[in-house]
Amino acid sequence: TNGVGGDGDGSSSGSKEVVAAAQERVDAMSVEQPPIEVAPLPGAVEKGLTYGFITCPLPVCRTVTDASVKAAEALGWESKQVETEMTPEGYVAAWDQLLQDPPDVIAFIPFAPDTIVEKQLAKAADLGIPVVSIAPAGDRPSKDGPVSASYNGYPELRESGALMGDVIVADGGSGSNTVFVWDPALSAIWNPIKDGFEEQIKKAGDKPQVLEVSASGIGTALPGQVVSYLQAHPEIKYVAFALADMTVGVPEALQTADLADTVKITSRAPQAANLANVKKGTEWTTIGEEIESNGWRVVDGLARLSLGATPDDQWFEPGGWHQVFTGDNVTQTDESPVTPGSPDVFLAAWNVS
Amino acid sequence: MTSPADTAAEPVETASIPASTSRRSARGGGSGGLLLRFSGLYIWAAIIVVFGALVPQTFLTVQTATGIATNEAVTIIVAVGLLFSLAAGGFDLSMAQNLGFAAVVVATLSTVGGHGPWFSALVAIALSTAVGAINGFFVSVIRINSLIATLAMTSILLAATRLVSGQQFRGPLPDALRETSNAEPAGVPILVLYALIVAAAAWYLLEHTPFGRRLYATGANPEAAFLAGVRTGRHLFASFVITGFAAGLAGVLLAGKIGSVGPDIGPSYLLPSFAACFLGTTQLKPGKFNVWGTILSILLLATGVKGLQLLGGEQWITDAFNGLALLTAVSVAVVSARRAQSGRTVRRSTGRSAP
Amino acid sequence: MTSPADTAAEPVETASIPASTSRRSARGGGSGGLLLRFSGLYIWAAIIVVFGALVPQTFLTVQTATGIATNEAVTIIVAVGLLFSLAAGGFDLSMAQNLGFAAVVVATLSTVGGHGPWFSALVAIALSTAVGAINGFFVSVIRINSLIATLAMTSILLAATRLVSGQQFRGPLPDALRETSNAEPAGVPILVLYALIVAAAAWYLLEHTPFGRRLYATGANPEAAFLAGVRTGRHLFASFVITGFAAGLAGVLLAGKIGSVGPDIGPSYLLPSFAACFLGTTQLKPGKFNVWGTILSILLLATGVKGLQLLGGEQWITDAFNGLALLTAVSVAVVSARRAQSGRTVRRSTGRSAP
Amino acid sequence: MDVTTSAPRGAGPRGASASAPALKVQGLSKTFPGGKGLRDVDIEIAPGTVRALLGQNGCGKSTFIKVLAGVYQPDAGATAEVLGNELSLGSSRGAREAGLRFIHQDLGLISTLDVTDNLSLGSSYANTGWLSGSRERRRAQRLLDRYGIEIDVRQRLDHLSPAEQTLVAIARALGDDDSSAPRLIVLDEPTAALQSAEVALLFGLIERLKAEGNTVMYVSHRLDEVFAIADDVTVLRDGAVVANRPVAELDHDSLVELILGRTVEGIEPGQVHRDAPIVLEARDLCGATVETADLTLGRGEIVGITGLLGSGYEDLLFLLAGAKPRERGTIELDGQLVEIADPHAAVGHGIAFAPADRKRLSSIQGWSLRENITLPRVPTGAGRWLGGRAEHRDVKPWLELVRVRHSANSLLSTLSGGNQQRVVLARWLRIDAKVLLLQEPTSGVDTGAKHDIYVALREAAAGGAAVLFSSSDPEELAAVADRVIVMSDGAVTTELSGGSLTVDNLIRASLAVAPQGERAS
Ligand SMILES: Nc1ncnc2c1ncn2[C@@H]1O[C@H](COP(=O)(O)OP(=O)(O)OP(=O)(O)O)[C@@H](O)[C@H]1O
Ligand SMILES: Nc1ncnc2c1ncn2[C@@H]1O[C@H](COP(=O)(O)OP(=O)(O)OP(=O)(O)O)[C@@H](O)[C@H]1O
Ligand SMILES: [Mg+2]
Ligand SMILES: [Mg+2]
Repeated sequence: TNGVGGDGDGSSSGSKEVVAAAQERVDAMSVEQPPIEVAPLPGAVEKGLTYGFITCPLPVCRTVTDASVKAAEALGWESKQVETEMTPEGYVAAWDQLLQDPPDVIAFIPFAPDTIVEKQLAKAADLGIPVVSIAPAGDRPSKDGPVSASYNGYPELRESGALMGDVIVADGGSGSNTVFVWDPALSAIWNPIKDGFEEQIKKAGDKPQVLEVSASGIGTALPGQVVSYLQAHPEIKYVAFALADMTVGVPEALQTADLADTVKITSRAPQAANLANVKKGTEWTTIGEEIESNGWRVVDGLARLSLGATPDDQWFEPGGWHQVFTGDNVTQTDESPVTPGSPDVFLAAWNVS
Repeated sequence: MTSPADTAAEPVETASIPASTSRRSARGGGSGGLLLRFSGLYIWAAIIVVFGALVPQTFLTVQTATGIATNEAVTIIVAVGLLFSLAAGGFDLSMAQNLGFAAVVVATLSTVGGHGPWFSALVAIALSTAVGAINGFFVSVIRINSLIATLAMTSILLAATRLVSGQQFRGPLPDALRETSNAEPAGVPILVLYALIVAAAAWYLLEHTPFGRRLYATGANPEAAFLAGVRTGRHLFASFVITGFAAGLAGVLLAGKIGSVGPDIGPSYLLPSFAACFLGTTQLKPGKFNVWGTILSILLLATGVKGLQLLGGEQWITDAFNGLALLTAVSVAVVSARRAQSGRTVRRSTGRSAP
Repeated sequence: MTSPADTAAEPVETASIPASTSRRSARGGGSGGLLLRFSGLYIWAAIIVVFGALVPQTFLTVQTATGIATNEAVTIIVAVGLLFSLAAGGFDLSMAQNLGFAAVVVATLSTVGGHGPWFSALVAIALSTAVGAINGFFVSVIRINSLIATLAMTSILLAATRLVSGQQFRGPLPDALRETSNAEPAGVPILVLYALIVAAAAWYLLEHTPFGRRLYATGANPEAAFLAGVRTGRHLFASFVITGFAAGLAGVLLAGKIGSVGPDIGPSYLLPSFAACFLGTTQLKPGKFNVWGTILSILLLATGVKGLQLLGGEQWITDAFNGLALLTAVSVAVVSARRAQSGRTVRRSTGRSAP
Repeated sequence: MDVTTSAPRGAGPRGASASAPALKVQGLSKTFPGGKGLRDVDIEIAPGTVRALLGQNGCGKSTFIKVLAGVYQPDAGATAEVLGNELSLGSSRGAREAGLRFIHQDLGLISTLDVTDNLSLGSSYANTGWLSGSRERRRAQRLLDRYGIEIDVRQRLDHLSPAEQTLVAIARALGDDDSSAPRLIVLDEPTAALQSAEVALLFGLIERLKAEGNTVMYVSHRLDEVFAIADDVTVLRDGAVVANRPVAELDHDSLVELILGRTVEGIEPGQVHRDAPIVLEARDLCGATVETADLTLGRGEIVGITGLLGSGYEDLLFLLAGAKPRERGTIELDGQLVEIADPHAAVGHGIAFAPADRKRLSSIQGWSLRENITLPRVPTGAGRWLGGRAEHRDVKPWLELVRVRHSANSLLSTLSGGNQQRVVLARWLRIDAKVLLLQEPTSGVDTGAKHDIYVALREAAAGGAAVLFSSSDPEELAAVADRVIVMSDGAVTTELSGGSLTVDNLIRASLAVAPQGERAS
C-alpha cells in the first residue's frame, strides 16, 4: 500500500508515544484539509493602484507571481513585476529598477537576506510605500522592521519539514535510516524546513543524515548523486527532499539502481509530476503547502495596509494550509496542488468577483 | 615581468588542438606514442582498481556499471554530436542550451500542449536541428566566428526556453516517452543502446565516408581544403546541423528519462561535453577529434566521479576531480607528444615548407 | 545534403576573429568602413531615442544612466581584462568563475574568517592573479589549448569556491569594503570611476606600448612574432596573468558592492564578457580586440536591456535582445566588411593567402 | 591503368577544332580599390605549348591567373575562349569544366593529411559506402603513376620536399578522370620555393604534360628557367601586356629589358675582405638537421650558403638566430661568447633573421606594413608612448630604401609576393643589425627588384654588417656572395670564393651527394 505507517512496532528506538503522535498528525493531515479563512476587508480598496512585485525565475516563484497578478487584477490594481536574475546584484538591480518609478504598494520574494536591500527598503519606507514579503530568506520580519507583513515564513516551512519527519517516523516506527537532501546555498530560505524535519526525527531519538547537493543539478547531476549516496549507505530507507523539484529524475535513477523497492521518497511543495509519481507509487509521499495562495495573501495584506490597518504580530508568519499527499488521497495530477478555498475566499473577503 | 614561459624556445600554438603533433608519433607507433594513445584506458583501469579496492561491495556492482552508463548516455549522445562541428573547425557553444530547449519543447507540447508524444518529440528534434542550421548559416555563409554566433544563439535559446516553459516544470510526460527512455530490454538500459547506435553511426560518418574526411580537412585547413575542391562552406554548415540534431535527440531522451522538465536544464551539459571531446583528442587517435576517444573520456571521468561519490566525497571533490583529470591527462598527452618527436616539432612549428 | 552554404564559394575561417578583414576598409577610411566602425554608436543612439520616446519619464533620467554604468562597471572591468588574453590569442573561459572565486574569498575571509577587509581583498586578488598565472603556465609552457586549460580551471575553481564558501552566503561584508564599492564622490558612483581607470590603463598598455603591440602580434601569428623576437611565451603568459588579476579585482569590487556573497556568483559574467569583447571587434577598430569598442558594446547592450526592463519586459525578452543584438551587429559588420574590402571583386577572403 | 576515356566533366573541349587556341583572352581588366591590377590584357596561347608569364613584382601575373581561376571577378568587357569554346571568366566551376587547372603560389595542400587524402579530398573518393584506406591509396597511386610521379602516397604532406609537394599539387589539379581531353595547366611561381636540383623534377613533369598535348602557363622570376622550358613568353608591366613573343627571338638581356623597360647593369662583385674583423664566429653548432658546423662572418662580408634540401643549410640560420634549440656549440659576437636562447635574445644582440616562408614565418599578413616593419624593435617615444604618427615617420625611409611605394598603412596581404619580400627586408635593415641572416631573400622577387635587394645588401654590408643569406639559385650566389658555404649531411663540406666561385662549381658541390636528385628522375 502507498499509505503511511502501520508497521511501527515499538522495537526501534522511537518510543511508542512519539510514533503514535506522529501517526496521529499524519492521519490528521492526510484527510482533505478545510478551506483557508480570510477576514473580510474593513472597507473598499482604492482601484488603479500600481502594484510592484519582485519575483524570481524559479518555477515556484512563477506560480506565486501569476496568482498574485490575478489577485491584483481582482482589486483593479495594475501590477508591475520585475524578475530578478538569481544573483545578489541582479536582485539589488531589480529593486533599484522597481523604485525608479515607485509603485503604490510592493510585494517581494527575497532572493537574499533583507540586509542586501536595506537601502532600497529604507527608500520605500521614506516614500511611504507599504512593503510585504513572501518566504523571507533567513529573516524573521517583525512589525518593527521595514517589512509590514510576511507570509510563508518560518513556521510554514518548519511545519512542512516537520510533516516530512512525521510521515517517516510514523511509517518506520523511528527516525533512523533517514537522509535529508538539500542545497545549503539556499539555506537562508530552507533552514526552517531542515529544523522542523530534524526536530521531529530527534523526538523519535534519531538524527537524520544530510546530503548536500547543488540545486543547479536538478534532473541531471542530482539523481546520480542521490543514488550514489544510497549505494554508499545501504541502510537508508527514507529520503526527504527540501523541495519536490529536486526529485526530478530520482525515481528513474532508483529504478536503474534496483533501489526503487528499498527506498521511500518524500518531499514538499509538489509539482504536478510529483503528484503523478505519488499516485503511481514511484514517489512515496509529498507535503503540500501554500504556494499560489501566497500570491493572494500578499495582495490581501497590501489591501489592508492601503486601508490604513496597522500590522500586529498576526501579520507575520500566519499559519497556513498543509496537506500530506499519499497514493491514496491524490485526486488530480494535472497541476500543482491548489490551496483549498483559494482564490474564492479572497474574492469573497474583498467582495469582488 | 618574468615568467617560466621564457624557457619555451618555441612559439605557442593556441589554435592547434592539444596533442595535434602527437599523431605522427602515434602513427609511427613509437612506444611512447602507444602508451600515449591508450593512457586513458590505463587510467580508467587504475581508477576501477583503486575504487574497487576501497569500496568493493558498492563499487564493483552491476548497478554501478549500468548507473554510470545510463547517467552518461545523454552526455555521450550530445558530445558525439558536438564532435562534428569541432572536427569541421567550429565551436557550438549553444548545443547545451539547445538540448535544454528540445527537452522543454517536448515536455510542454506533450503535457499542457496536449499533443501526441511522438509528434511532440519530432517537433522538438526538428526545432533543434533548425537551430543547428541557423548556426551553420551564420558561420558558413555570413562567416561569423562560430564562438560568437553560437554564444548569441545560446542567449536566444535561453529566451525561447523560458518562454516555452513559462518558467514552470512541465510534467509528468506521457508514459510513451518515459518508456522510450527508461525501458530495460534484457536488463540493459535502453538509453545505453541509443548512445551506442549514435556513436557507431558517428564513427562511420567521420572515419569511413568521404564526407567525414572532408569535414576533418575543413577543420584542419579551410583554405587549403577549399583550394583542394572541398565545399568547405557546405561541410561546415552540415556539421552544425548534425550537432543541433544530436542535441535535440539528447534533449528529448533526457526529458523522457526524468519525466518532468524544468527551464534550467541543459547548460550543465556544456562543460562536460567540451571537456570530453577535447580529452578525447588525446586518446586512441591523438590529435584528432574522435568518437571512441570522446566516449572513453566521458566514462573515465564518470567512473572517477562515481567512485568518489561512493567514498562519500562531497560535491566539490567531484568538480575538482573533473578539472584536475582533464588538466593532467591533456598535459601528459601534450608533453609526451612533444618528447616523442622533439626535433620534428620544432621543424614543423617553424615551417617545414621552408626551402 | 543541400544547404544555403552552397552559394558560398569561399573557404570558412572560423579561426579569424569576426571582421578581421575589415581593418583594410577601416584604415582605407572608405565611407563603408567608417559607417561600419561607428555603427555601434549609431545603434546606441537609436536605442536611446526609441526608449526615450517610449518611456521618457523613467528612461531619460540620471538614475537610468548611473544605474546602467554602475551595474556594468564590474562587467567592464572583467571584460577589459579578458581582452588581454584574447588579444594574445588565448581564451580564458575560467575568468568568470575566477571572479566568483575572488568574491567568495574576500567575503569569507572578511566575515567568518575574521580578517581585516584590506588583507582579505589583497589575498583574494592575489589568488585570482595566481589562477591566471597557472592558466598562463599551462597555455604557454605546457602549451595546452587555452580552451581546455581554462575549462578545467573553471571546474577546479568551482570546487574551490564551493569549498571556501561552504555553500553558504557570506556576509554582511565589513563597511570598509562596502564603502569602497558604493561611495559616490560628487554623486558619481565610484565603481564607474574604477572602471574608467582600468579601461584607460588597458587602452594605454594595449595600444601604446611595445608590450601591447607584441601581445597583438602573438595573437595574430605566434610563429612569425616569435621569429621577429617577440617572446610569445612570456607575452601569452602575461596576458593570462592580467586577465586573472582583472577578474580578481572585479570580484572584490562586486563583493563590496552587494555586501553578501553566495557560492553561485560568477558564471553569469561569462557570456556577457565574451559577447562584449567579440562585439567590440566590430567597433571603432574593426578586426581587433579593443578596449573602447568592448565598452561601447557593453553599454549598448545594457542600455537596450534597461529600456526593455523599464517597458516591463520579462526576463526572456532581455535574453533574446542580447542574442539578437550580438548576432545582427556582428553579421552587419562582417558582411559590410567583406563588401568594402572586396569592392565586390575578391571572391575569396585574401586575409591569409594573398598572392 | 585503364585508358578507357571517360568524358571530361562538362562541355569543355568537346567539338573543339584542333587549330583553335588553347586560351584566348581579350580586353581583360581588373581594378582593385588600391588601383588597377590589370589593364586590357590580350593573350593567345597555342595548344601544346609552354607559355611563360613574366613581369616585375606587382605587375599583375597572379591577378591574371586568379581572374582565370575565378578567384577574382574581372571588370566588365573581358572575353575569353578555350579551344574555341566561350569561357565565362570569374567562375571557378566554369574554369574547371573548360579544362583549366591551377596550381596557385600557395599550393593549397593540407600538411597534416597524407598524400592520398590530399589527392582524393576534392572529388575523387570512390563513392562507395565504406571508405577503405587501401582502396583510396591504390587510386591515389594510380593517379601519381599516370604522371610518372614516384611518391609514397602514405606520406604525410609535411614529410615531402617542396618539389614533391608541388608535384602532388599538380597531380591533384589534373585529377584522375583519365580523359584524353587536353588541359591548360597554370602554375604560379612553382619554382620559387624549389632548389635548382629539384626544378628538374618539375620540368620533367611539364615536358611530359606537353608531350600529352596539354598546354602550360608558367610564372617565374628565374629567367634561366624560361629559356629551359618555355616556347613563348608574355610580359606584363603595370598590369598591361608589353610583349607576346616566342622565346627563340629573345636572349637574356633583351628579355630583362622587356620586363623592366630598362637595362640592368650586373652587380659589381664586392671586393673580398680577407682581413675584415670577425663579427660572428660559431663553433661546432649542432641541432635540428645540423650535425656540426663551424662558421665565421667578417665585417662587411656577404656570405652565401647553400646545399641540398635537408643538408642542414636552412637550419643553420635557425640555429644562429636561436629559433631552433641548439644541442651543442658556441656562438661568439665580436669575440664575446653570447647565449642566444631565442630570437628575442638574437634581436637584442643585433642578429636579424628573415626566414623564407614569407606568409607564415616572416610577416603578419593581416597587419599594416608599418606594424610589420617595427615589430622586432617597437619604437617607444617619451614615457614609452607608442604613437602611430611617429611610427609612420620612423618606417617611411625604410620603405623607400627597398622601393616599396605602397602606403605604410596598407595591409601586407594586399601587396604582391615580391613586394612583401621587400617589406620583410626593410624590417630587418631597420634594426641595423650586426648580422643579417636571410633565407632566400629574393625568392619570388623580379629581376629588377632582385638587383635593388642586392644593392641594399651591399649597402648594409658596407655599413659594417655581416650578411649570411641562403639561396637555392646558383646564379644569384655566384653573382652576389663574396664567399659561399656549401653544406651536405649536416656539415660544411665546401667553401667557394674568388675565382672558384662559379655556377658550375656550386652546382657540382651541392650535387656531390644527391639523394634528392635521384628520387623522381
Ligand atoms: N620583440 C621584442 N620583444 C621584447 N623585447 C624586445 C623586442 N625587441 C627588442 N626588445 C628589447 O628588449 C628590451 C625590453 O623590451 P621592452 O620594450 O619590452 O621593455 P620591457 O618590457 O621593460 O623589457 P622586456 O620586454 O624585456 O620585459 C628593450 O631593449 C627592447 O628594445
Ligand atoms: N586583394 C587585393 N587588393 C588590392 N590590391 C591587390 C590585391 N591583390 C593584388 N593587388 C595589387 O595588384 C597588383 C598585382 O598584384 P599581383 O599579385 O598580380 O602581382 P604579381 O605579378 O603576382 O607579383 P609577384 O611576381 O610579386 O607575385 C599589385 O600592385 C598588388 O598590390
Ligand atoms: Mg616587454
Ligand atoms: Mg604573384
